[in-house]
Amino acid sequence: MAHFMTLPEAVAQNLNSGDTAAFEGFTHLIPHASAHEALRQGIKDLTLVRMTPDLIYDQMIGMGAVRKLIFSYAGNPGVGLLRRLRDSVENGWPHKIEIEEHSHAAMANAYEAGAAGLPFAMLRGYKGAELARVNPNIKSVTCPFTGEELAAVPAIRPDVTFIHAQKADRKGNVLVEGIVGVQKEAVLAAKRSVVTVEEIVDDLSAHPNACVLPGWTVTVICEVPGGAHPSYAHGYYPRDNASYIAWDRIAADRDTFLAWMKENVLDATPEVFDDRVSHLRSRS
Amino acid sequence: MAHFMTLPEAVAQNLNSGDTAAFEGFTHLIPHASAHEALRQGIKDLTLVRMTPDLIYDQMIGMGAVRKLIFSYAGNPGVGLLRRLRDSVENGWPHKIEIEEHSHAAMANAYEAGAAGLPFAMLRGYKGAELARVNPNIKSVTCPFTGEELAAVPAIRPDVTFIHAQKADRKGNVLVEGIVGVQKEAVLAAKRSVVTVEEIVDDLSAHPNACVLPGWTVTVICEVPGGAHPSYAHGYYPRDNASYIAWDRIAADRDTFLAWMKENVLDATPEVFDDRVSHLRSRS
Amino acid sequence: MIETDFTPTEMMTIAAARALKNTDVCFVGIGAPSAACNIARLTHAPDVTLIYESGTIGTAPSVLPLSIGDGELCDTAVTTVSVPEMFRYWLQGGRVTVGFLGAAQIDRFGNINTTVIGEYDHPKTRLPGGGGAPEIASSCGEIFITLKQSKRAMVEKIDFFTSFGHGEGGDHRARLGITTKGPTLMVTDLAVWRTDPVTHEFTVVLLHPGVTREMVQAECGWTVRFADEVDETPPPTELELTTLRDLNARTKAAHSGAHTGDAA
Amino acid sequence: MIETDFTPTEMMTIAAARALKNTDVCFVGIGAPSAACNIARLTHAPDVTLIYESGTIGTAPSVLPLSIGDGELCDTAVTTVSVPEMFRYWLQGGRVTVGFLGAAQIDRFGNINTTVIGEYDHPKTRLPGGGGAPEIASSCGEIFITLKQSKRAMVEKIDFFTSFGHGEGGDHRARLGITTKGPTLMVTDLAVWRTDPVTHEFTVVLLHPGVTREMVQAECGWTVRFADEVDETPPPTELELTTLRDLNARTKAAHSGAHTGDAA
Repeated sequence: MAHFMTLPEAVAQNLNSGDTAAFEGFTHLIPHASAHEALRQGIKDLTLVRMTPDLIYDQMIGMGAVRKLIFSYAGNPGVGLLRRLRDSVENGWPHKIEIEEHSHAAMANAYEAGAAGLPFAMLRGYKGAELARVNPNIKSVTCPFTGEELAAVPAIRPDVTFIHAQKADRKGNVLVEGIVGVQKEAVLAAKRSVVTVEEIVDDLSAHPNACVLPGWTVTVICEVPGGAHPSYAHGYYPRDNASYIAWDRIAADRDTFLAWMKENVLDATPEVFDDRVSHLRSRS
Repeated sequence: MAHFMTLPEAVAQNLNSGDTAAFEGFTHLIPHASAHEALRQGIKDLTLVRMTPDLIYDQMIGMGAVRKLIFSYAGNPGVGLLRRLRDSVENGWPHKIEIEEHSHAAMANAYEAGAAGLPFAMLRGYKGAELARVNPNIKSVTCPFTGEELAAVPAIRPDVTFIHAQKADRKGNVLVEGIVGVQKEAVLAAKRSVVTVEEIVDDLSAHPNACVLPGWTVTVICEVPGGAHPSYAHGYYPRDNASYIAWDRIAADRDTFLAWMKENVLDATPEVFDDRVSHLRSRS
Repeated sequence: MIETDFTPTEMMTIAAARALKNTDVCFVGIGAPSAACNIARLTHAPDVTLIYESGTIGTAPSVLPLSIGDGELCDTAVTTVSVPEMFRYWLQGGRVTVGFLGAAQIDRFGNINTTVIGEYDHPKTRLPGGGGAPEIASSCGEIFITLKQSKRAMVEKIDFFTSFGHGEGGDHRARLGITTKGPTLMVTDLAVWRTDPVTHEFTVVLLHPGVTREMVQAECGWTVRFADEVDETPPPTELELTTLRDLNARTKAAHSGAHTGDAA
Repeated sequence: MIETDFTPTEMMTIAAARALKNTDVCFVGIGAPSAACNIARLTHAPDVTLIYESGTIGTAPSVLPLSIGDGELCDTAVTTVSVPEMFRYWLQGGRVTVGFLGAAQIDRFGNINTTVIGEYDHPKTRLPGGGGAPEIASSCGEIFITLKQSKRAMVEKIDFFTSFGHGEGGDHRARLGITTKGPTLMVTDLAVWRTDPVTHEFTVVLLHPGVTREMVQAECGWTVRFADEVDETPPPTELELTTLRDLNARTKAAHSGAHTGDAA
């Protein structure tokens, strides 16, 4: 059964240096507050998993918290490249991270296989694609009925998954609505899970077929309003596109980056997220 | 894009003798009206696919329309066995049908693989289970990462799938709510699909993550209110349990069965279903 | 308060219900288990999570469903998922602590047959088949079984291995690479049976009030093994019995409904 | 009415939009394709189905999304599915008629690189990676590509095969067992290119108004092949141009918003 606690407590109890961790979110509901808390607690040597590493992974890589990245698309969506990731991969600053790279289809299937308790996922994928040459975790299986060869990738099973969701009820049942991404799979595939939510309510009032994680599948719930900012929480506040655009400039320079991180992450608290979305709520 | 037509037209244009057909529904939303129309049109030699063959497949088997059955649980839920199925398998009346038998997990995965365009499904299944001995379509694959052996079954790809749903809008988008079973997969896995609905509306008013089949994935929509009876349509009318209980007596005797089929199916029309649920609507 | 006036079936359902813990996640098999699971929920285990294979998770029906997909299961569930998701994420995903099964035919090692009586290709009686049972038996943390005793049901050798219990006993399960516990408990209308930790044979540990060893053997097709110490099953409490009878009465009223007769 | 005052980018977007039919189901790649796909929807193809990899199916945004997962894509969609379902049922399921991709680097056979400039292990520039592209390229009925021409983007040899077009040309695609058509169309800011049916090399079939063969060659890293008959791309109609400019204006207004500056 999910426990309710503060985000600092949740991170301290569930994320260890050296862990394989997923902070999932597909554009929507990206768990920024959780990632920032992990940085404040000085967690290091992480293997980070995510289909779409964006600002938070750029930040964690730039702060030297990451040993390895497993991913399929590393960009600032609609804006450009991830400059801290580039600096690590191209120049080794602050150190060179290890990379395991897949396609979206393979990552989505690998999470799905993790949730389904399977050791691997299969897909009709990577045909003619060169990732299969550089990633030894892309293998194949043969259909025992047709002889067709299909791609195979290991299931993703994080030590801990962090997601942000709209609501939880007092029994810890979690509702995710809108663009649901791969969050349900990322939680079900993980050994532990921390879910930050916009609010805790008496009744989820969820559609019977909505994306709901029952409380007993979740380790911890933390109420962190605004915790996805500058990503968005459908029904609460829109995406702060201007902050995504601004990030490109902040991340372009190491000193600017470090100063920004000190001011906005290291010296901040989870409570600041509520303020950061206050001007956006009216546009939701 | 889905075409709108009457159920007799839809069956005439989409179901041929010799086809592999799925009339899916997992207790909820079983497409009774479509199955009855298929019997009226004298379609024969069908390979019927379904996880839970119940009354309609019992009826189709008893009427001699079925060559082969692919299934995982053949019972009258909560009532007993399927007596027409038994009479065929045990006594060859009206003829002996061929059987391909799976577990629910395998059938659900096989539909899922069909919807996903894969040639087969894999699952951790059939361990120690004797179906693997009697069904040559249960094979295995080996995980290329862990060496674990997993069960493999061919994907299900029906020539045509029939389902019943709550609503369609005028563009043919279909909404299924409540116990959604394997209907989405059964439609997406099939070459053609016929969807009967309780009503056609201007706006589905569907939750963003509800089970919706876009109009371009469906071949035909037919408005047949009550078309699931004595199964139910969540939000429209409840399950007519008394009719399920009564079926056990009707199906127990060949002559009683044939007389019932003549009166209630062969001499009936799709329009009678609306009447059959009229007394149930108030209980919904 | 202890009741003394109850039927063997009531005792069976209540004894089975007691085996579920408040923290269990239980996959409810079709038939007999449904009553036991819901009595557990309505008495000592209000937070037990009941899952039906129709996709309903955390359901809390006020009447017992006739089918495993009645509308009330969905209306009262925490969430309702598709059937492929049910079998992939929830059952195969290893999230279910207890699978609760009935049985048409069972042997002393908890192997179950619900497929055929007689030969598979030429059956004397064609039963419904396995449904969810083959993977419930291998994927759930452990398996509880409940059925009414009879020599027809409890046999020396089952006709077909629909779902695997402990096979030939001993470490047969482990030899097949199955990592879950398999059948650990059987509750009949006469007794409570636990699996021997070594041989994995069902062993009577409790006799229901008024039941003798001879009565258990008379309704069982194999030579019954009894534990060194066999106690008496605590009789139903007033709460248990009232809860069960109320549930059965609500269920009967709900399912009898006006019979339409003209369509099935 | 025909407009004569338009930019090469506007011509590119409009020419790309024209390639989509009203009955197409289009998987919209990140970046440049989004504008073309939505202009198609807002002009001649109102019923075109646009799918974004974020899970939104049949979406109809009033402004262009900055990301492929902006909220309006969900608000206006027929349905929104999970990302695993998107890649399994919808893309791999073979339901998408056209995959519309951009490209950081492309060769004459429609092979695309969005992974690295330089060596994979020691890249000069680390690009975002493939995202959905590897399987979009193999699973969609055919592939349309749109990009602004430059010698940096259109190269003799790409640094990395992120997604496979026609490989070395000819029947290379079929030899790998890929049954879909692959790239059939490329629309740049200077020309419209079709794939040669035999060599599968991109061939200029239309030059945008005012563009010469020399201008196309000047911004292309390989020796450009021209069709036997090269026509002029019909210039934008007033409707097309107005629709595009309105869309761009709405988009700009929506994305600029008040900059918070204190959190990203």
